Amino acid sequence: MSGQSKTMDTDRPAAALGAARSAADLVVAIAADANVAGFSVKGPRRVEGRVDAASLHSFASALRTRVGFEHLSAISCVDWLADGQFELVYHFWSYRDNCLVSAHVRIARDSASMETITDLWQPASFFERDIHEMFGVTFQGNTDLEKYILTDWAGPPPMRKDFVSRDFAHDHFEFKDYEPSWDDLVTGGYHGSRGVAEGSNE
Amino acid sequence: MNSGLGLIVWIIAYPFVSFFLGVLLGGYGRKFTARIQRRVGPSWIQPFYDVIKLMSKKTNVSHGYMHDVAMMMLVGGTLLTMYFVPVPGFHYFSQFGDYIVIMYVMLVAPLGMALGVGQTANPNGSIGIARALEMLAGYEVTFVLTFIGMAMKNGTTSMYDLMLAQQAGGMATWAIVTDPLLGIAALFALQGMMNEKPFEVIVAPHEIATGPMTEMGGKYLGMMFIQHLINLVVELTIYMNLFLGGALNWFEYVIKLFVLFTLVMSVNAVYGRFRTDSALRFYWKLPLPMAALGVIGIMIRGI
Amino acid sequence: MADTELTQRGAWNKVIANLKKRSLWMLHYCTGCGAVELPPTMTSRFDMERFGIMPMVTPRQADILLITGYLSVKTLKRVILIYEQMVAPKYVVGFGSCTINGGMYWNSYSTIKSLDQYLPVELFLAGCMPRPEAIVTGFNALIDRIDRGEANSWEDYYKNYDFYHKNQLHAFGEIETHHDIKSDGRYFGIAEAQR
Amino acid sequence: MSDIVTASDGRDIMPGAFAPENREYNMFIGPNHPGIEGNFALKLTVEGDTIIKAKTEAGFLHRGFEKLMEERLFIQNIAIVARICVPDPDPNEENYARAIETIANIEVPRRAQFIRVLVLELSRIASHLFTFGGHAGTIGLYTMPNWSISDRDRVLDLFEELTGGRVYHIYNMPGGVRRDLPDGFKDRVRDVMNFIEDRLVEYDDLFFNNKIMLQRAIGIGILPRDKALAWGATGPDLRAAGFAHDVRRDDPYEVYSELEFEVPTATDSDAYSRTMVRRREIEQSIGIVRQVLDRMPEGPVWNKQPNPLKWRVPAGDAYVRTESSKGEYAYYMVSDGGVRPYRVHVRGASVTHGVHILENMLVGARIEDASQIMFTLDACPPEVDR
Repeated sequence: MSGQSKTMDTDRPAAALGAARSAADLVVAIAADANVAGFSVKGPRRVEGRVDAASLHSFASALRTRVGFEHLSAISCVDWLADGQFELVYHFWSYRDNCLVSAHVRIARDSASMETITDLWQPASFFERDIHEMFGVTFQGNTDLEKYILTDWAGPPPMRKDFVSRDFAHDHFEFKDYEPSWDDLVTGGYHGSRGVAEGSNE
Repeated sequence: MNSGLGLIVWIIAYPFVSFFLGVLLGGYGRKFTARIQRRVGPSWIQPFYDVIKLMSKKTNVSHGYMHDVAMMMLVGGTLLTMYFVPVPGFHYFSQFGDYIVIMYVMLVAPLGMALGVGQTANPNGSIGIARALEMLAGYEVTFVLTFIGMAMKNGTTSMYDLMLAQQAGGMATWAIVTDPLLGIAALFALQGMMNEKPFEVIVAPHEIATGPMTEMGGKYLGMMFIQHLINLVVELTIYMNLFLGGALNWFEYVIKLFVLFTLVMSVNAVYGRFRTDSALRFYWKLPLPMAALGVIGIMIRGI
Repeated sequence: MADTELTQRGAWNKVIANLKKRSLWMLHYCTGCGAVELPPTMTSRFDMERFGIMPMVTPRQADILLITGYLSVKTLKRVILIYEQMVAPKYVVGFGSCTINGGMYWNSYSTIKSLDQYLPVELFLAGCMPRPEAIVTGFNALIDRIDRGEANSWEDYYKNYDFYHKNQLHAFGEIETHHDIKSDGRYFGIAEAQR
Repeated sequence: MSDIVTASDGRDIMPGAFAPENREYNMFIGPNHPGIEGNFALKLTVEGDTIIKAKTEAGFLHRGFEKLMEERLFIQNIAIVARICVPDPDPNEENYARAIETIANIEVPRRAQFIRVLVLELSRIASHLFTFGGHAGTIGLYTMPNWSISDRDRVLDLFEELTGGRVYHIYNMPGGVRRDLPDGFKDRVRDVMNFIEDRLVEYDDLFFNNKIMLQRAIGIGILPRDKALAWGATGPDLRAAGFAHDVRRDDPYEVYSELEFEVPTATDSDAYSRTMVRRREIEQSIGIVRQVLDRMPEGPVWNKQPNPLKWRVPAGDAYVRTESSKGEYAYYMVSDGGVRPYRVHVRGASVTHGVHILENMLVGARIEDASQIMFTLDACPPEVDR
């Protein structure tokens, strides 16, 4: 049952940082190949940059095959309402180099659409489905975009910035009136919220 | 006491006595398990409260005619079995029916359950019934084989005579002492017959949501509980009569019941449940050859 | 409220209520995060079984429907189906602040705010989340109510089904229920008792 | 499955009954089912006892956390993030605090870092003990949940003393932790660690070496290494497939880089090895807790922040990862310089385990193993639903 368990050596962070540098260099080189620029080392084991929507797939494919980014950590989506754009952030992790690449992609907010990467990373299907459900971004090539979490939801995609959850809740759900009169509470004369609220506070 | 007025009193009172014993046994079993699990556990007569609660439910959700009748078959079949099993002071019916009859009427209750559950049309229930029938092929074969051994040895199939034969020389003539192979094999079978772990594949809450009980509520579940409690007593008594020399007085009877049940519950508390196929494999690998060896031993000694 | 046959208390009913209160089975359904405090309550340390309270698997077998915390609209739909499958008398226990007034999810678009709009609630346990001691205290309060014959909230569902049904429709639209609540209510003789 | 029952003259006695489309039936496990961890549902297509197709259904626990966070102040969110993962809430607090610290460049005092590691490891122990109870429950061994979940209460008592909360702690603040350790707390932690170490031996007898447990769990729910990588497994599920990756070691945060611990792995990648990896992780966590207690320096525990109600975090984004008891737990936070987070994306550890991996692994499994597979994957539905 005991596999290859490695003991932690104390100077490992420095070594990992060194590895990250080399991986980061590779990422920057690939980015240059894929005609995207601006990839830079953001911190220890973090590389970040912007990619065009059109070249994301080829860039991701190169990341996977040439540098060995085997693990898709997550796909995040940010709604920049003022700019009229969605920002998709792909987080890739390399088990070999211990390095995380965050690729930022901006797409238009109206009829938002993006190429899928499920052919490269299978777990992407959940993240894409989730973003489709919460933001309304369509992923071309992903066959499994039906509703998952919000099957009973009829409203707009709720994570968009123009949807205000507080207003929706106030419109759709009833709240109890709870306005206790503190005098009654102290003297023990409190008999339920509605009866008290009528006479005291209003 | 096996004739006249006493007999009538017995026939009327016996179901209640059985139920009362079953309540005590069931409560004791739950308390015992709780103590192994480092808990306080429920009241000693918790099953009684449960049954009262279930029988006082207001709604009856019936799934059809068969669903109602099956509950009668369930309890009726078990009561019928109960009458044929001799206990101290009451063995009137055992002169009319030997173990073969007991085996036969014992199947009425599972059949009733199967019919009733079939009508509820819940897949969990159907799987539970399928599993119950599958398990029959495991423990029933073993148990019948051990019984055949006992019958061959004593030359009778009457449970009362078997019991008397074992009572002849005190503990030394108990079948579990004279034929330990048969006794132990039957003990395995008893564990499955009582549907306790590791052979508790029929109810299996995490797998099939309590199987046959899935659609049962209120009085239906109450009937199943009553049947279960009486069945506890009946099954333990059958084993006791076959291998522990039965009992001549109620004191001995109750002591033996509780000791035997403690054994069953101890195993129940520290084991998980088998998969259905491995339970069957287990039965055919260990207890069945054991029982067969025991029977062969008896045949050789008989020659 | 008209005293129905069910709520009249004779000596026999008192005895039965006294026995009934010792056996309560709750539905083993984790509707929300409060369910994480149920395993400690069931297991050795707090040992709910001393009061005869046991988790049960299917709605048909259960007496208590414990709503363990917030209810998303999607779960509410299932909970109502489950509640209607349960066998009366049945008790709904709202567990945690979120069943009372939304709790910290007061502005969530996905959870309902007030459980008693949709189901008749017997008892609320406040707290986020209630500790096992609070759960035990709550169950003891329920046991006392059953003993006194006051735990009749389930009748309210039959009496005021229009109210509950209207709110249910508002929350998630039409659902296919398998029980005719109105005729059940007539069977109990309490359907037209009110209004 | 080609044995079609026919009468002796070759005529099909039950026409159509054994046609492929009639041999299958649908079975629902959940959302109300004891074999489901949390509020979750499995829609199975079953043939005999074998599952031929599995679909998950989630969303029963959806509260819209990501939306709620956008509508609240930074300080208010500390109270709600813990609720995202119920059995193991502390990675949420850790992630949330660390995301803000990364964006705003806040330094955390060293003592606070040690205390955070202490809380995280205690939480991991508690969560694993909970999982053992769940796994044992699926195979019907109900003594084990009674033991392990009440032993977990010892850890919860420590939390209660330290933070005031049993389950949710609301303890990590951006810039440190909320309060210092109480007097004598270290000794009590040591006592509980010794207690749990002793209990693990008893669990061996009851559960880990139980004959029935071995028979039920070995060879069930195999997630081979290549599949685990392709399907995005993390945490103990990945390590049970022989791949030693641990965020604590490979992407260290707080003071994990100074602590000594092993990353336990197994090679069989079945249900049994996943549970055994968790068992050995508890041993490692106990070791980490002891080291933390020994090495913890004196000093402040909170780097004081400005008025929380008007607290602005500078614009920027951060992706922070934590090793929770279930796997990689990550937050992506974007701030636009306002008083509220602009966007927080929660990547629960179970989003891969509970959906993609579970759906794939259930195919070909038997019904009785479905819930065991789910529990040994430790899929936590609230993380999927958020």
